[in-house]
Amino acid sequence: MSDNYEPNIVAFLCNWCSYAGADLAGTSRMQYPANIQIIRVMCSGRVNPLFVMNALQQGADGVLISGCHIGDCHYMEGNFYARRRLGMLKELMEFIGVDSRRFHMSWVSASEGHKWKEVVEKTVEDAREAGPYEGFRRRRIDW
Amino acid sequence: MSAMLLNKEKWPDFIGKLADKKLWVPQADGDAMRFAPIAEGAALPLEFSNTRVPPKQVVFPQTETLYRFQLGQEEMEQPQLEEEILLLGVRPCDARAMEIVEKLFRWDVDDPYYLKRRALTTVVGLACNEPCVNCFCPSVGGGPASTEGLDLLMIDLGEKYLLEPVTAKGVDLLAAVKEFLDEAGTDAVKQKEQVISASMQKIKRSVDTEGIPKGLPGLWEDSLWQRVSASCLGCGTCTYLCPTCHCFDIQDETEGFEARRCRMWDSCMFKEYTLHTSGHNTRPTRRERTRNRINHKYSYYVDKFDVIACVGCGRCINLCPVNIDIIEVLRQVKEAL
Amino acid sequence: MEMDQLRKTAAEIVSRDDVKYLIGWKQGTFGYRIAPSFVEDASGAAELLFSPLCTANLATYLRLVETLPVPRGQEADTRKVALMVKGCDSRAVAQLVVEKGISRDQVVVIGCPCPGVVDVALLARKYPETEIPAELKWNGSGFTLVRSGEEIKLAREEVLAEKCRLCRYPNPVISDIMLGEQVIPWEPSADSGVAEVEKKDYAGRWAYWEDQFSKCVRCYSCRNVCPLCYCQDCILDRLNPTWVNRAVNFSENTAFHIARAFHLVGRCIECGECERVCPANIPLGRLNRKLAREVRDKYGFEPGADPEAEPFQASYKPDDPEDFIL
Amino acid sequence: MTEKPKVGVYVCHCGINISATVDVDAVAEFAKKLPNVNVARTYSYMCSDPGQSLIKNDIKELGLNRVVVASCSPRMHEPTFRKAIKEAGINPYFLEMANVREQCSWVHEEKEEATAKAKKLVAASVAKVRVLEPLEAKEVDAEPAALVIGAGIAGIQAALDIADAGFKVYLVEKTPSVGGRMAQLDKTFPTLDCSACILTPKMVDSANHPNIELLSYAEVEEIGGFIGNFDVKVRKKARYVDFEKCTGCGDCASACRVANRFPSEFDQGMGKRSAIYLPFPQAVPAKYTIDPDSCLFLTRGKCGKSPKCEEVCLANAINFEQEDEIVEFRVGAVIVATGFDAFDASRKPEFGYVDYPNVITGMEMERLVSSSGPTGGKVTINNGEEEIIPKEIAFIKCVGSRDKSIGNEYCSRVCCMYTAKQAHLLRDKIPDANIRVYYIDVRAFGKGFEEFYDRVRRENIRYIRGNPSEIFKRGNKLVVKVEDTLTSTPLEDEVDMVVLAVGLEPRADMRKMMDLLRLSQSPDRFFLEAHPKLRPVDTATDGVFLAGCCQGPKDIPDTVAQAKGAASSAMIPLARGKVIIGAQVANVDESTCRGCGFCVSICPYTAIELVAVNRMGHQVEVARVNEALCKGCGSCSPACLSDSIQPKSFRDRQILPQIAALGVMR
Repeated sequence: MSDNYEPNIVAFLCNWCSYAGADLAGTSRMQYPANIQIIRVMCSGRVNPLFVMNALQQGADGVLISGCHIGDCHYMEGNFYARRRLGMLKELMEFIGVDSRRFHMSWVSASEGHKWKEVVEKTVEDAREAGPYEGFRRRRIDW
Repeated sequence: MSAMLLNKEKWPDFIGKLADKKLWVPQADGDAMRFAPIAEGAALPLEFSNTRVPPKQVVFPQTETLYRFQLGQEEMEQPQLEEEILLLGVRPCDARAMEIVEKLFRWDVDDPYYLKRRALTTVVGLACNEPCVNCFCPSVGGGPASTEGLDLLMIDLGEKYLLEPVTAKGVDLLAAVKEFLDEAGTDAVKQKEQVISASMQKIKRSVDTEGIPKGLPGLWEDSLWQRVSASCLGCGTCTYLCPTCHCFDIQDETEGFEARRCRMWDSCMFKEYTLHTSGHNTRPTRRERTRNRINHKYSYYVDKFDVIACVGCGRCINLCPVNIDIIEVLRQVKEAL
Repeated sequence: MEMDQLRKTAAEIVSRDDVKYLIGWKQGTFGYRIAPSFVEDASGAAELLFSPLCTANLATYLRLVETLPVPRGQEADTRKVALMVKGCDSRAVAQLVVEKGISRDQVVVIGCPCPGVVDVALLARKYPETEIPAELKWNGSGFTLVRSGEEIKLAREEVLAEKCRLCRYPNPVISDIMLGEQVIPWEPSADSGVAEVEKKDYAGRWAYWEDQFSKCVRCYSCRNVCPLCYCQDCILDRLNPTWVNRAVNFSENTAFHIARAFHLVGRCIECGECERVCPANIPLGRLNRKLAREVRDKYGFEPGADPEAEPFQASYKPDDPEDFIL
Repeated sequence: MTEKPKVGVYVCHCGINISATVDVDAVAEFAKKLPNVNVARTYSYMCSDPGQSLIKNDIKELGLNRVVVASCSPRMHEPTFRKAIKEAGINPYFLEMANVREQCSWVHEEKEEATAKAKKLVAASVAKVRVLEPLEAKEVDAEPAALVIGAGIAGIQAALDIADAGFKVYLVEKTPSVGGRMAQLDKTFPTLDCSACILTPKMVDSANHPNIELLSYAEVEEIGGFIGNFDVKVRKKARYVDFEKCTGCGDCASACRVANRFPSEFDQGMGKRSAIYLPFPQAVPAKYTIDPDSCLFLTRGKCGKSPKCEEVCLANAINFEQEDEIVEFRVGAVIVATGFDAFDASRKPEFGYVDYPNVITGMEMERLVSSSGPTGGKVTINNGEEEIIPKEIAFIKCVGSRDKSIGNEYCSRVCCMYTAKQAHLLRDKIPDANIRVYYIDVRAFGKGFEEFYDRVRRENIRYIRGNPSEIFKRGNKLVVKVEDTLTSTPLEDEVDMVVLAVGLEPRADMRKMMDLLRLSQSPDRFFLEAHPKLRPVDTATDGVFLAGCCQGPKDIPDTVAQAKGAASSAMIPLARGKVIIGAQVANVDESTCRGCGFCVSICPYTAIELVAVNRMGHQVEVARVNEALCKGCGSCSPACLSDSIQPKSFRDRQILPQIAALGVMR
C-alpha cells in the first residue's frame, strides 16, 4: 500500500434528495474530501447494482449510493427497490471478498447538507482504511 | 541423438537445467488437471489421462492483446513476444492437434502471432499409458505414442522415462541435459513397445471415418442433425476444450478513453458466431451449429488440408454436459450415408 | 417408480394431439451418462428412464429452443411440451411461470419424486466409467450400481450429490401427473461449501475466488444450462454497452460471474446445474446458494416455491433489511 | 444520428466562485485532449448572455453538436443551457453539465485537489455527452374538465373557481349532501360569522352552476390515465329516492316507521334521524335518501304492510328497486379535497369520553351551541343523573394533537381558536358559568387570532397551563386531575362538563385515494405535497392537486386559499389544452424484451404494460411504455435482466462511460 494513497470514490446520487443535499452542502460551503465524484441519476432505483461492480473493476476504491429517505422517494418507491437490490449486491460482493468498507449506501434528503458531508467523510475514511482496491481491477491485466 | 533414458529421481535436475525457458507442465487442479507455469522442482504428475483445457492455450492464448491505443489518438503499442516456452507433458493427440491447426495459420496469410509463439515453443510429449474411456485417437490417424507435432517424446517406463527426440529442437534439448541421461538400450525400446501396445488395447472406442469426409455434405438436410443437436446447450465446452478448434474473434475493448485490440477464442456453437449486424443469423439454431462443427472437422478441413481436424482426444465427449458424443454422432452419420 | 409405468404414461402423453414432444431422460452413450431425450413417439417413450443418474434439469429446454420465423401462410406451433421434473427441477418451472417465461398451460409437468441423485464425477472417481453404459438404482437406503453384470451397493452419503444433501424440495412443487410415491423429505445438511468460504476473511475469500474465476474459460455452459438464464440476448454477450469484456482473464471473468450470480438473486432454484456442467470445476453453486440463503433468511423469499409469487427482483417489503445503510 | 460527435467544453469561472479554487484554464486545457472535444473555453459567467453567446457562436462556427458546461449544479442552470443550445440549432438534450461549483469548488479548499476533481468530472461529462441521444418533448391534448373529490368548503370553492373560469367540473361527494365539516360548525373564529350563513350560498351555487356536475352520494371507483387525460369511473350510490321526483318536502321522514330512531351523523349523534332522511335542513341537494342500513324494508324486506314513506310520498319518488349507477368521464386534472376525521376521543380513555355523558368533544359542542342543533342552541348536559345547565365547565386542549403516545406529533392548528370561540359562546349562553381552559400552549398565530384570544380571556375565562392526566367522577361532578404547571400546584378540579378539544386526523379511508391517484403520505399521515414550500398544492402525480385538510390541518381561510390555489394550478393544463410529456422517459427494445413483466410490477405510475406482439409469426408479450405516464425515474431498468428497458439520457450505455472516466482518470 502506498503512503500517499487517496481513495477514489464513485457516488451515485438521486436527483431529488441526495444530489440536492450535496448541492446544499456546497451552497453552505461545507468542506469535505475531494475524493468523491458524483454521478447524477434521477432516482436511487435507477442504480443498477452492476454499476458498483463496474466501478470497482474500472478504478473505484469505494462506491456510494445515496437516495431519498424511505417514504420520501420522489417517485414513491424507487428507494425501496434500491435498498433490496443493493443489499443483495453487498452480500454477493462481501462473499467474493470485497471489503464491506468499500461499499456504502445512505439516505440523504435535500435538506441534509450536513449529513451529506458526514456520509462522504465516512465513505472516504472507510475506503482509506480498506486500502487501494486491487481485486478484480481491470488494470491488473497487463497485456 | 538417439533415444535416451532419464531416471525419475533426476527429474528435478532435468527441469532445473531447462529453466531458461518458461516451463508449462500439467498440474492438479482439484480433480482435474490443467497446464500451468511450473513451480521450481515440481514433479511431473503421471496419474492423469489429460488436462481439461488443451495445451493449445499456450501457443494460442484464449485472449491475446494485439495492440493498445488511446481513443482519438493515432499511436499504438504492441506487446513484445520473446520468451521461449517449454511445454512438458503434452499428450500426443494435443501435439498432433497443434500440427493440424498450424496448417490453418500458415494458409493464405501467415498468422504472425500463432507462428511466433509456435516457434518459441518446444513441445515435449508424454505417451499415453492409460488412455481415457473416450479416447479414439487411432481412428483418426493418431496413437498413444504418436510423435506428430512433438519435438521430443517421453514414455513412462516405470522408474525411468524413455526420451525420443523427434526434431532438431528435441535433439538440442537432450543435448542440453545430457549429463542426466543414459543411453537407451534395446530393452527400453522393447519395454516401450509393450507399454504402447498395452495402451492400444485399452482404447475401446472407435470411429469408422471411411466415406465420411466425402459423404457429409450430402447429409445437409438430414434429420440426424436435429436429433443430435436437440439437447445441445449451445455452450463452448466442446470447442474451447477441443485441441484443434482455432476460431477467434477480434474486439476493441475500452476502459475510459483507453483501448486495446484483442483477439480471443470464439466458438461456432455460440449464437453470436454467425450473427450479422443486420440481426440475421446464417446459423439460426443449434442444429446448424452442430452440423457445422462436425462438417468442419470431418469434411471442410479434409477438403482444404487433407486431414481430419479431430485428434480423438475425447474431451468433447467427456465434458459435454448433455452427453452429445461425437462418436455416436459419427456413427449416425455413417448410418445415414 | 416403475419404468413401465413411466414409459406407458409417456407414450400416452406423446400420443396426444396437443403435445409437441416430451422431454425426459434416457441412457447415455457410455459410463454413467444420461442424455436428455426429446420424445415424439412410442419408441422414444420406451427408452425413457428415471434413475439416480438423472441429474440434468430438463426445464432449461423449455426456453432453450430457438423460435424460428413462422413461414408465410403457416401458424405457429403452440402445442404443449411435456417435461419430466424432479423436485428441484419443478421449482424452475414454477419460477418460469412467476416471471412469465412460460405459461403454465403450455407445459405438461410430469413430476418425479426424487430420493436424491448422485454426483456422477464422485461416482466415477470411485468406480471409473467404462465404455459400456452402467445402471444405477435406488435401493431404499442407498444406491445399487449395476455394471458388467455385477451389482455394487453404495451407501447414500458416499455418492449423493451436494445439492441433494441440501435439498428441501425432493417432491415436485407443481405437476400435472405425478409418477411414483412422494418421498419423505430429509433433514438438509449444513452448507459446508458456503461455510468454508464464509469463514475466511475478505482477503482469503478473494484469494479463493480469484483462483476459481481465473480458471473460467467463459464457455457459458453455466449460463446456458441454467433454466432461468433465458434472455434472448444476454447482456453479457452485448457490446453496447459492454458490461463485461470478451477478454478472458480473472478480471472480466469475475465481472461475468458477479453479473451472472446477481441476475439470479431471488431466482436461483438451487438445481446445481451450473456447477455440474462447469468444465473448469468452479464451485458456482456456492455463489448461488449463498445468495439464495440470504434471500430466504433475510427477505423471507423462496424462488420457485409458489408459481403465484411476486418476483423477488420486482418487489420489495417496507421492512426489507437496511442495517447496511449509513 | 451517426454524425461524429463534436464536443465543446465550457468551463465557467462563476466570478471567482469556481476559479478561486479550481484552475479553470487547466481544466479547459485538459478537456481539449479528450476524444471528440473540438474546443474548450473558459468564461467569467457562462450563464450570462455573453457566456451563452460564446457557446452559440461556437456551435454555429465550429459545427459543434454536443456541449459540456462545467459550472454550477444542473439543478440550477440545465434549463438555461438546454435553451441556449436549442436556440443555436442543436438538440437540447445534447448537453451535459459538470457540477464543479456546488460539488467541487465550494466544498474543497485545496486548489490542486479541486482542479484534479474538476478534470475528472469534465471527463465523465464528455464521456457521457458523446453517447447521448436526441430527444423531443411531446405534447398531448388535455381534456378541459376537472374532477374535484370531496364537497366540503375546499372542494366547493375549487369547483366554483374552475367552473367560473369556464371549465366543466365534476364534483363528487361521498355523503348525501355537500357542505362537509364547515356545515356542522356554528360560528367561525375569530370573526364569529355564522358558518352556515356564509357557506350555504356556495353550497347552492355548487349544485346550480351550469359548469358543475354535482355527483352527491357518490364515490370515485377508478382513475386511470395521466395529466390531461384521466379516465374516471364514479359510483353513484342508490338513494332509493327518485332524484328528479323528490321535492324535499320531508313527509316521508316524519312518516317513517322508525322515525327519529337513528343517530344523526350531522349532529354528531346527539340528534336523531329517520331511516329516510335529509342530513340537515339546508342540505344540498335537498333530496331525501334512504339509509340502507337502517331502513326496515331494505334490511328485512318488510316494513309493515307497505313502507310508510312510499304511502305518504305524493311525488311517488320512493323507489326500492333503484341500483347503484356507474358514471364515466374524462378530465384533465384532479383536485383531492377529502377533508379530515376528528380525533376519536375514546383513544384517550383517561378522559372518560366513553364513560361520562358530560365529557363531549369540540365537534359535539359545535352542534350543542348551534341554534339549528339538537337542543336548538340551549346548552344542557346530562351529568349521568339529570339534565342540567352546566355551571362549571372545563376545556381540555391538544386532545389527539401534539401527542406522541397516540402517534400524532403535529399541532392541529384549529383547536386553540375553536376552544376560545366555544368558551366565548358559552359565556354568552351561560353568563354565570365558571369556564376554564387547560392548555399546553396557546397558538393564536392567524389574522385576528391573538386579538380574539385576548378578548376571550377578558371575558373571565381562565386559562390554566396544564395537561390533565385523568377525569373521574365524584358524586355528580367530574374531577379533572391536573397539575397547574405555572404554579406547580396539583389540582382536582370539580366540574359539570368537560369539552375535549379534539384535533384533526387524516381520514381513515385515505388509503383508497392513495391507491387511486398514486399519492403518498407525509410523516403526519396526511397527503404529501410535491414540495412543502414551493409546490404545496401539487402532488408527485402530475395533474393531481390537494386542497384543504386532507393535506394537513387548516382553518377555513387557509382551506379556501389552498382551494383557490389548487383550482388555479389545475386550470393550467385545462387552459393550455395541451400537456407536455417529459422527454427523458423509459424506452423498451421490444426485440430483446422477454416479457417477464418485472418492470410492470415495479413502475409506480403504471406507465408500463405488457402487450402482445407478433414476433416472426409467434405471439409474444413485450413491455410497452406509456410516455405520458412515465416520469423517467428508471427504477424499472435495473430489474430488466436483458437491459431492454432503459431511461433515455440515463441508459446503461450512457452511464457506464461516466463510471469508466471517473475510475480511470487519475
